[in-house]
Amino acid sequence: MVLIRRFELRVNELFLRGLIPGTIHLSHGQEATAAGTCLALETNDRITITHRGHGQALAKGVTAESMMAELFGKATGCCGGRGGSLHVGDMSVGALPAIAIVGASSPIATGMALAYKRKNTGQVVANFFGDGTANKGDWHESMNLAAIWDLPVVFVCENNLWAVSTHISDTMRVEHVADRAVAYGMPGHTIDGNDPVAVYDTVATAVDRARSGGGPTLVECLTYRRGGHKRDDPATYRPTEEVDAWLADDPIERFRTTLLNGIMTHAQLKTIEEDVDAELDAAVAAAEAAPVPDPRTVEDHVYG
Amino acid sequence: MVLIRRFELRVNELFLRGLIPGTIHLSHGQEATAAGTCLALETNDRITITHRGHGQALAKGVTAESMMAELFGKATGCCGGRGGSLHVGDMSVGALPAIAIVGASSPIATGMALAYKRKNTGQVVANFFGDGTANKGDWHESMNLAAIWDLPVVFVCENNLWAVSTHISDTMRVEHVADRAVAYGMPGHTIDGNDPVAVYDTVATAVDRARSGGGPTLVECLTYRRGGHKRDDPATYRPTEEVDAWLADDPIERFRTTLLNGIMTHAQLKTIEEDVDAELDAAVAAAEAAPVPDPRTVEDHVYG
Amino acid sequence: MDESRNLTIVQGLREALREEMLRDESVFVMGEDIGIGGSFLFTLGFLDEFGPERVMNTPISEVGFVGMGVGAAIEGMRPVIDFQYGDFLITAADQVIQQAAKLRYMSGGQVEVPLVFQLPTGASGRGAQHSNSLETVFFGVPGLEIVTPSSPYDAKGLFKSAVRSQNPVLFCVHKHLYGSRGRNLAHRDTSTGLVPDGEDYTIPFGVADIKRAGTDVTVVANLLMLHRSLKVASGLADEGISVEVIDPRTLVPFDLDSVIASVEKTGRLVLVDEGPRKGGWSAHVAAEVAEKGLMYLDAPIERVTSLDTPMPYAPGLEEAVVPSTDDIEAAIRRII
Amino acid sequence: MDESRNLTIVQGLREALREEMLRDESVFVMGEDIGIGGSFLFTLGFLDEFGPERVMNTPISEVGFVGMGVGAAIEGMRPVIDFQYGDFLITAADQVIQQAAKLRYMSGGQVEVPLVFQLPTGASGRGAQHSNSLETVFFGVPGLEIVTPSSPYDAKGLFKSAVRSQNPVLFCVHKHLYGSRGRNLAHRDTSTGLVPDGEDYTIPFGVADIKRAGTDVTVVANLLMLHRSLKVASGLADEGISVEVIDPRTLVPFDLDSVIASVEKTGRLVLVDEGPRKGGWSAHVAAEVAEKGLMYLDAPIERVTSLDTPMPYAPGLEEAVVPSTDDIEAAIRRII
Ligand SMILES: Cc1ncc(C[n+]2csc(CCOP(=O)(O)OP(=O)(O)O)c2C)c(N)n1
Ligand SMILES: Cc1ncc(C[n+]2csc(CCOP(=O)(O)OP(=O)(O)O)c2C)c(N)n1
Ligand SMILES: [Mg+2]
Ligand SMILES: [Mg+2]
Repeated sequence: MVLIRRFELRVNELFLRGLIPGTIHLSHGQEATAAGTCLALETNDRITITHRGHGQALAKGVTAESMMAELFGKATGCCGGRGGSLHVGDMSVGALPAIAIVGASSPIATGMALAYKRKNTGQVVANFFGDGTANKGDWHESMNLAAIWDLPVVFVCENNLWAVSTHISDTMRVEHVADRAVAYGMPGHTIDGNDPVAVYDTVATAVDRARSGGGPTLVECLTYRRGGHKRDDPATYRPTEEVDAWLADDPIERFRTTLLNGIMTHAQLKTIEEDVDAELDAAVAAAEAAPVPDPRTVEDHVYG
Repeated sequence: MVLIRRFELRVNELFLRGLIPGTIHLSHGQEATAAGTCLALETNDRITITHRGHGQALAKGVTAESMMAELFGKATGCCGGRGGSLHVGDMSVGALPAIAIVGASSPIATGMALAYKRKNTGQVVANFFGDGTANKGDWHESMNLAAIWDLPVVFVCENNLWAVSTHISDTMRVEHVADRAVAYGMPGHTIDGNDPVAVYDTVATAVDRARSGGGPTLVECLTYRRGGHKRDDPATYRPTEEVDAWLADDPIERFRTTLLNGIMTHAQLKTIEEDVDAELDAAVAAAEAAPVPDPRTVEDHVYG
Repeated sequence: MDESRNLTIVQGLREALREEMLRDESVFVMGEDIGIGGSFLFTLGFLDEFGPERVMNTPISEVGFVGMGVGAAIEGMRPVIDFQYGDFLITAADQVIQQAAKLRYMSGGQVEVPLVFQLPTGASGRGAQHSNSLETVFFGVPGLEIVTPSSPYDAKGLFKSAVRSQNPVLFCVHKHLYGSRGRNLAHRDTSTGLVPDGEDYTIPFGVADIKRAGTDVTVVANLLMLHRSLKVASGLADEGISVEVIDPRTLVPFDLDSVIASVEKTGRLVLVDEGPRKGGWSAHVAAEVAEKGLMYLDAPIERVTSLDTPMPYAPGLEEAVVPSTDDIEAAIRRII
Repeated sequence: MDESRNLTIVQGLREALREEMLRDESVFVMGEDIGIGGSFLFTLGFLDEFGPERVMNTPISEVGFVGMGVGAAIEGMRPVIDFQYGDFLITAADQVIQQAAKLRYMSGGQVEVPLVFQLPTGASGRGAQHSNSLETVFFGVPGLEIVTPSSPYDAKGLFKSAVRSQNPVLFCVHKHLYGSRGRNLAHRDTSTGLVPDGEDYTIPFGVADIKRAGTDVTVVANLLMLHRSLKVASGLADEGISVEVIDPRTLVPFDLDSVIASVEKTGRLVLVDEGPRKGGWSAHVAAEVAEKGLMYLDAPIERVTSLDTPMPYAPGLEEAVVPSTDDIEAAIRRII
């Protein structure tokens, strides 16, 4: 979680300094959902990643170094500079490069789950998506197909209440995304997405269920973006009381308090932070130093 | 209902005799749903029509003559021969020419409803669709949009248990399509679709609700195809017991019995049948005699 | 060859899929109503032979099951997705254009998407929404391969190559050329053909086939239009006009070299394409020849295409839209 | 003209939409997050001025709200649908290709679908899924009109024509040409321009504009490529090479006559198109000229297009894919 938070803040800074091209969608504030979910997965389990995917990728084990290089558009990036922030991922740690079209990753995750079932590999895939995504037909079809075929996929909704500037209450008449699970005969849970332990527990149960052939689960994690939708969005459309209440409930601060309650010491936490900073310093330095992709390779990887 | 039944049987016969080109999807057995629904609508209300749409069109007032000519591919057809069986309709009686892509008519109907609301016309649109259609994302998005904006549309599901050769129980984990309405915060009803009075009552209530600004309703009518999916389908995939049970529950026979119970006489019913036959004889004769569309007009109506 | 092996295209395809499924456990097929064979009976008998795990009947959820095909392919399966009418793939266009075609590239080669779509294409009397030329709709999308077979021999060999390809393949077969029971089969004389028994042959992508050799004019045509062109060519032969008819067989990759070599010989080019006039493979080939082979041309490049209209239902109108043998013949005569 | 009226394209579009909404009650706009102006600030301030009934913020349901646009248009409204990135329209391709474009025809003229899509198009450093040339993807679909403005004056006049058209219109604006606050604006010298104040002018579809007159070679280009071509043309002028630069302004209908007339004069044709090489408007125009204007050509028809790859993210790779001024200049030199 600390790595995610500091990675995002660092990226923001680098972006403002003009070192990162393209656009970025930061996930700070949503660390507990990404971390809790990925902790419940094995290395050879998979995740699919959203447009707001840095945190998800880091949680699954994509290195800060390879991701930073990707954001810089360098040849050493996890996608060789072809993907960028919107498509980060690393299959070697089970993170499918991100899909930036809202809703499009849900059927793909469902198909990955089909492959595990057919090949009997015991793997599970977690499909991350946002509250706004649950209004897309692609998502609906996937939920239904996963349910009728009992596929090993866990649908993990990062419900941060907003899709860009649009509040969830303006886009659905049900209060929770998980209220839609019943339409597919699938279990649905709404949980505190800022509590990594709650996320871990719920996702772990869903993963066990999936792995043992019990089929998919929808887990809706209530959380919040600490920033705007993307780098240039001041998010002034959000009501102050809502923002204040959520920002006060910082998942990292809260978990810190929990940990300091007899589990870890201040010194240990400090070490984590220092390690993270060192890791990020190294990642940035490596990314800056790395070569750009050779334009002569630009036609590689279109066909196999 | 008698008109629909006899129209469909006549079309089947003409098709087998090679007089109707293309393909046809017959709706005999489902007459009560079409008739009950359209009776609950005013003339300037609208319906959208499915691939299995002859009955829906007739019920809304499209004439047998203009539809028969359309099926023959004649210039006098309701779409000038450009549409065919898959696209029958007549806007002058409120029947949007049929849309043959499963699920695609639901958002269009929802948009028509938006226009009525914006223009304050008090009109309502009924969107016909099948059980299989409720697995399509297009439908899901429409249900949600109609619900959040309280649009005057009634979603009428002709649940005939089958989508081509695929049984509803193989495509959804809920028993009824109407069980999905809750996901959109919309009322949903499952009713006997072979009882025209039940259909009329339920749809009329939904229409009143829609007209008065109360928003959409999902009405699921349980019914059955008396034949295969399309003309060359023997439908042998359906279990005999199921077929027997449903065929025994013929909506026309049943309603006949009701009517004969003091409402109408044998003679009156006989007159209806004779009138229908005469109307169909005339329609077929006119269609046979009608001119084919002039190939020189083939580029008309691409742009306005 | 064994004369009893005079097959239709759907028979060739069925053999190809069956042999591939026997050869490779990772191949499976899904689609609507394929348990009863699907719309063109491509999978007739497969449910009995391979069971429901490898012959998956889907709900009407094209985005869902196409996306599932992409996901399963990423994870090492080789899905074949059967469409009743290729037209319905348009409802899942995002999964084709933005996902299947791009994932390999945007991941820097980390994933691949070996996935075959079996797509009935073209006009067959069913009106506007069941008559798209899918090979036109998706022609310009980098990352896809597009196959348009016109004979059973080609269909079988190309289908095996499609299943073994590491890329997403749109396998487009004209609705009038399958020869499925109960369906109209056009040009039976040229659209059926001998297929060797028990031979595991493949046909590589990007290699055109000269279906008829000639010296006066080059005609490039595929699908139903190939057969119409062959008919015209044999008619004109009686007059001493020698028409070379080239079947590109795959549109992506396209064997431009064979076309240019032929034009170098004949000096004249006619492209016959059932898609509408605006765009499609025939516009692309005309443009390429106008750039790379202009010096060989003794006459304008003629294109014979459908009119730029949605497809009308009435048979006489459909005929007016789609290129006829008369249209093809007239185009040839215009430049000879 | 008033020098203070040197506008950007998005300003021109905003004026056009505002004036049309004031003029006609049936015009309304919907799309994602348009309450705050939408992605390119096309509707900035509209929610305040026109209220939520005419400025509808939608859920992320492209099939749903595009289909609603079709339905509302059928019933007499004139919906304008704003896309954050035109790329997302691909998820609603069926509503565009099979419904909006065909309903008039297949109903025999009973209904019409006056509907405008505002679509940011082209590459802008965001990788494969946010860089499609929508004007290429939908080019071949009969029943659609496709507009690609390149100046504020054209944009405003064409947008008004789009709103008043009885057909579905794809209005594609290059992401680098809007000039929205906070967004990169390419070629400010030629991509901003004077727009008259308070004048209700429209620009008809199907009329190309000669953006620079010349005698040695005809260049046809649109969107970002128009500005790159103009830059090349002014560079070559110093060497005494006179380049005529034609902006088709609308791709469907396409003003082929103007192009052929120009080629008759120059004998040379270069087409510059940001879409991939396979297909698109430039292939179509090349094919048409190779058929109808071959006799005027003194050299091969050159096409300058993007490579046939998905769009890469790294800036240096994107530059390698998309036609540069160097690529355009080289193509001109090859045939001069
Ligand atoms: C099909 C599609 N429509 C629109 C977009 C543009 N877009 C990107 S992110 C986003 C909001 C997504 O909201 P949500 O699912 O709640 O995720 P969040 O951004 O809150 O993490 C939108 C509209 C897109 N990428 N794809
Ligand atoms: C998007 C799409 N997919 C597939 C089809 C082919 N198709 C036509 S009707 C049909 C079955 C529809 O089932 P249902 O909605 O239950 O209606 P019914 O035929 O039972 O009236 C199918 C699969 C289609 N027309 N459109
Ligand atoms: Mg959100
Ligand atoms: Mg049904």
